[in-house]
Amino acid sequence: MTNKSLLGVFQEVDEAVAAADSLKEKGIDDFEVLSSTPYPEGVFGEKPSHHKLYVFPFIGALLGFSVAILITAGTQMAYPLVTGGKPLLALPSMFIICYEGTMLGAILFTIIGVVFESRLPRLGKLEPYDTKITEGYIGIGVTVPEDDVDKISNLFKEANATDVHVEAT
Amino acid sequence: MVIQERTEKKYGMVVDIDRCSGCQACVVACQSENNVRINDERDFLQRRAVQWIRIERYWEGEFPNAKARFIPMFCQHCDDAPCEPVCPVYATYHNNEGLNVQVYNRCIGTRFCANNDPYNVRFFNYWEPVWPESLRNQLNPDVSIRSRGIMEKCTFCVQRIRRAGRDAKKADQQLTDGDINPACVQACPTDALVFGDLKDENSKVSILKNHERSYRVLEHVGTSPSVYYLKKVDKHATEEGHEVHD
Amino acid sequence: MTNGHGSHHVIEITEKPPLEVNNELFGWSSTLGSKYRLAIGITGILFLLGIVGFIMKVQQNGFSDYVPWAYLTAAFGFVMLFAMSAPMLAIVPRLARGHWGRPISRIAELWALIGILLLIVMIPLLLALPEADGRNTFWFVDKYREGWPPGAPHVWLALLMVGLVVNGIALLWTAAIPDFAAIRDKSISSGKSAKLYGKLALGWRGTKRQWRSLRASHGVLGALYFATMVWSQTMINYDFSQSLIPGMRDSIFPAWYVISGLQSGVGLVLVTAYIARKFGNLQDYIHVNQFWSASKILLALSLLWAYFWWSGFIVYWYGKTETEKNIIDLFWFGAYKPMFILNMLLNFFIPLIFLMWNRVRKSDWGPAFVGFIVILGSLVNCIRIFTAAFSLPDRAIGHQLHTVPESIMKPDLPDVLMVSGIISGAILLYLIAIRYIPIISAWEIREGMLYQTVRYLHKLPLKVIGKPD
Amino acid sequence: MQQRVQKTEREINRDLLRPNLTLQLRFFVVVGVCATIVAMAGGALAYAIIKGVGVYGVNRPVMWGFIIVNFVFWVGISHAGVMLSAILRLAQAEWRRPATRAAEVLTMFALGTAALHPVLHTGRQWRTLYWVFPYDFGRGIWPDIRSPFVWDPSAIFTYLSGTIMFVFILLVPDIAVLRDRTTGIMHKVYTVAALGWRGNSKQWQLQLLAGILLSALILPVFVSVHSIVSWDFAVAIAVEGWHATIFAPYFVIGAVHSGVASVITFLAILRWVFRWEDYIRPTHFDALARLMVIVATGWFYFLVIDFGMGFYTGEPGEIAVRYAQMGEWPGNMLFIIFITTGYFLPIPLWLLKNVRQSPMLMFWSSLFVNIGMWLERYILIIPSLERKQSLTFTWGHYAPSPIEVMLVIGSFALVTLGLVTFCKFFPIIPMYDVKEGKVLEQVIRIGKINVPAVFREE
Repeated sequence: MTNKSLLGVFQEVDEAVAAADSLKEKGIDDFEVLSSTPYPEGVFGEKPSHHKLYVFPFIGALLGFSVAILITAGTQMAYPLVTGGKPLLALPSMFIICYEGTMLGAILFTIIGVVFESRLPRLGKLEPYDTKITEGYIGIGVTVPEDDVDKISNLFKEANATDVHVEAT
Repeated sequence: MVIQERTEKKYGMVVDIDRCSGCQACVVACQSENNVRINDERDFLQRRAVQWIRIERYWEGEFPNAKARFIPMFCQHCDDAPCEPVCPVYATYHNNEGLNVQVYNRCIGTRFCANNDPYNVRFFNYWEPVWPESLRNQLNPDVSIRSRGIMEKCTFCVQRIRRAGRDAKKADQQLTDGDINPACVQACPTDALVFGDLKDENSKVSILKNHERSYRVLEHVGTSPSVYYLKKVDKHATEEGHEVHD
Repeated sequence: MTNGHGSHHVIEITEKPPLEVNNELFGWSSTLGSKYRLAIGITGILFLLGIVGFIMKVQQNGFSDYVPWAYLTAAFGFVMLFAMSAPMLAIVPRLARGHWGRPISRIAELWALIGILLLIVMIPLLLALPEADGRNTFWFVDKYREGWPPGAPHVWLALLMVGLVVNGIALLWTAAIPDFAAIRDKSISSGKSAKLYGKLALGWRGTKRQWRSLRASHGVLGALYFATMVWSQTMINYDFSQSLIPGMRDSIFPAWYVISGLQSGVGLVLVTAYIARKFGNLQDYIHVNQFWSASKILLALSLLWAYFWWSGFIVYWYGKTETEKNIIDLFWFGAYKPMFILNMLLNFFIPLIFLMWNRVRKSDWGPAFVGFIVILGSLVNCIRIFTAAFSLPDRAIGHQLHTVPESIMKPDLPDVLMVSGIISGAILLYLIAIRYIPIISAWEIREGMLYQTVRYLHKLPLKVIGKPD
Repeated sequence: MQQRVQKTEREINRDLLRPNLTLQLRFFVVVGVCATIVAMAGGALAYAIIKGVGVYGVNRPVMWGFIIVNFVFWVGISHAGVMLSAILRLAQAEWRRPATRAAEVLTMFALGTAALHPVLHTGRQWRTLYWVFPYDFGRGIWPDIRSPFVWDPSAIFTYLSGTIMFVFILLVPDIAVLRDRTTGIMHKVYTVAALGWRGNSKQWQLQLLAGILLSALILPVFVSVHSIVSWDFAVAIAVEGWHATIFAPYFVIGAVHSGVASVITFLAILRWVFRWEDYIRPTHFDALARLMVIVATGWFYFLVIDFGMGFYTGEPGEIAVRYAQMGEWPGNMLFIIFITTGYFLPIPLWLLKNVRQSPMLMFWSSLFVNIGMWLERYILIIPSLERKQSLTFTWGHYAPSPIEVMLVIGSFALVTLGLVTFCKFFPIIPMYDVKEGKVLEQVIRIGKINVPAVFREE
């Protein structure tokens, strides 16, 4: 039996919260909340989501630093020229460039991390989705077996959803 | 590593201020030897004249008993040259003969070296150099002509140093003191300029540089130049105008 | 979600009837037990020993030469750094209208009292400090005009310090007036002390106009104090360190010195707050939030400390004049190298490594520990820069520094006694002060309670903060 | 925060997307004007490349002129963005919300423009590639990493790319809003740009977290960039006026000074052009002005120390430089204008509440600050070169050439062009940030008054 994903669209936050509650009563607690405003996590009583974003900057920093070391040391050793009585492998100068390299790596990987962890880019279709969401409506999405669809959509209707979308997964 | 690369030779010069009469012969000689561009009136008005060696003239005392003091100023080929490390493309660096050399092809003209040169002896080609037809054949074939947009400066007539080296090798004999003479030294009528290797103790420069009158210009800037100056002998000389750094 | 670190934790805010707050805080000093008396005893003895050490020093070598007074100068600089910078944590939150500063503002301001001790310690130093003329000083003596300004640096330095101390005490006092009034009015305070507090409270009645002028005075005195503090730290750095080194021209040195002062000041407040919270049972007033917010400032200052040092170093390393090479040897990579490395650890690496983590910042022990480390660091700092500056062999006035000492200046017994004496004297003064001045300003807590509460955003309990204009 | 305005998300979308969804004539007018000026500057540049940099006013010893001054100025402006959006985001300041993106975008374009200047300034602009990138394995020409001119590109590249990514990642949710409002070709573009953003709670959590994390990461870069620019001057032992250790923090805080001022100018213009009185409110200007008073005073402290140090040493060379900066024509005139417009005029004004709260006055005073700060860079850089060392024989002076002036004007036009174009295609006020602010708004009732309050995560 196939699964279907539903999306109930609510005008008011309270309605959405109510719908979420009754979903929980039904024993369904992994539903996703779509909104165009960052509500503090837990406002809808949804499950706290987990991510590994903090790992990324450190990996990036490490990579950036090593690349910078390679470039700075490499260019000085590849063609050793004395300038101004400064030592070959002038550490303070190398430090500055390595610092920039490290930060660049960290920033780059943070961006990658954010995109990756929030499962973007989503190239396929957005559905279940509703453009009303970016107008301030709240969407509550669940994925349920085919024959629960009516039950859930009624549940949404009772919580006076303005719309209920049903999509095949 | 740095040290052993510098151990071969260390060319330097001694300038006896007491002998200098400010006749500018060295300037002209340098001009023609090194294909230095012709400075016309506009260049001087724009403060863009190129003179690898110049005679700086300072007035001392008040009229009527005012004295003119001359000091020939040219690249001091410093060991810790401030102009070298600021170049982003290694266009100027220190070679193993103690020369501060300029690589024209690398230079991109950031002019940072000129800013960081305390003696103002680096010259930038703001315009394409032009010579009147009559002077074309006067150009020195041993010296490349610098196009616009790059730095140039005194090289201690590196072409002469090279040639002397080649000749010595051909005749397989050692270079002796006095074999090499930059154009300015050659032209100086009063022998105020002496050139040689500071590394060998018996060379003329090495002896003169330890003279009691010997000093180096702007030493407090920490550049440790290879050019030594000998003070003027003048019982009327005042300390005015000379900075006292201890 | 703005700090992005999970929303599931207890929300601490003070919610008590105002009267209870008053009773608890004004009665607090009488609850101080044997530990308090012990602390008083120890610091008292050490302080007396310090005085003994001072007398010995005067016997050994008078004020003719300034070199023997290097360690006293270091101790003076150290105490001044942390004590006089501490009120910053009372001033900044007030100016930024942050409620988090309320519980620790008095803790911070009380340290301004140490200024009195500093003024006394300063007298011998000024006696030993050589005349300004003939050497570079920021007072421009005899350089452009003969003997102008007169009496520099001694007179002007003294005036600056007096101004700073007066300003600090005024700040503490004005901020405490409503509390003094409340204590005055408390029936339990017996006749005599009631009279005393009555005098201190200046007949405060709490009218609208009085409150308004109180606010205004906070703003003005706070800003003024901050400016004076920064400038006097700068001048201390010039007159006791930089101007004693021929040819030294390090314009970031004083700024860096001020930063390390602010750093140890914040550290000090954190440590004090921790002790008050743990041993004084003030958990209901001083929450983790205070440590969390202050630790961010501490982290920022630690980063600045390293950055300021670096931007001084890179210029010297690149410049390569004789003086610059020698100063690099003198302060950083010569005889004082071990001390400097210790500095780097205490003032930069350890704070960075610990405070990087929100879990550490969000605790009371973490910031307090780092605060203590930072204070240690600034002690090493002061000993390093002042003894180094004092120990130069060539006093010759010149444009260049030619020789640097081979070894660091060793302290003798009087030095040790004096250093420990001054530090413990400062602590002693503070301990005595909290006996009479409530360590937490009750009126600020009461005011804070008006603007802070907990509400539900749908399913999520969150703290609500009022921002009055 | 007084004069709060209650608005539904639909209304917020409508107001803030107006410039993006509707087509106005004035957009084309502004773009036309700016493009013309940029084209003229391009012509001037072409002339400089063909004839040689002799067409600039630079000479010996003043080898660096207007272009470098302008470079430092624009790098300074570019420090507004991160300063505001990062520090205020970390400090959870509510009033940051409408200002952040404007500041970041200003950073983006100012820095991009600044990065052009060193290239325009070199003698052989067509050979500058191996200055920055170590690619020439054939001839083995490498950048000399000991040169501050190599530190510069590394820092600017890091900062520029970091800022662009920062702006983009924080733009995604708002692009999604545009995606749902547009049709046709723009719809396709926005659909790609929005990366399929749906706005579920995890995405939002990461979005906010990214804001914090990137702020914390970009702050150290932002400090390093202007420090390194300052080291271009400070390491120069030969120029007495430059060789000061204070330069790094002095430049950085000066940059913040001019940068935040330019953000105020920008916000005032936005408020006036797009009628966004409900979003960019007097209270925001008030808060910015308070910030400016503190920043400016800190900057003034550094200024005093820097100039004081010059007199402190008493070296004749130093004194000569200071005299050229403050004593003799034109230095004295410029210095007076600089110190008045940069500090003594605006700061006292900003101590008055009703000045702080009037967008018009804030616009003008912030403009003054930037005039002053441009002159500051001139005063720091040029006179020091004119009085380079104690060899008085070579002392000179500098006057800009028309070409240089044209390039400076062109740089302003270029930045304006960039900002206008951005405002046309993307919301310049971060919509979700404003919406979040509305969600977190609360009121605490004390006696008879309502104190505005906010939900605060701790």
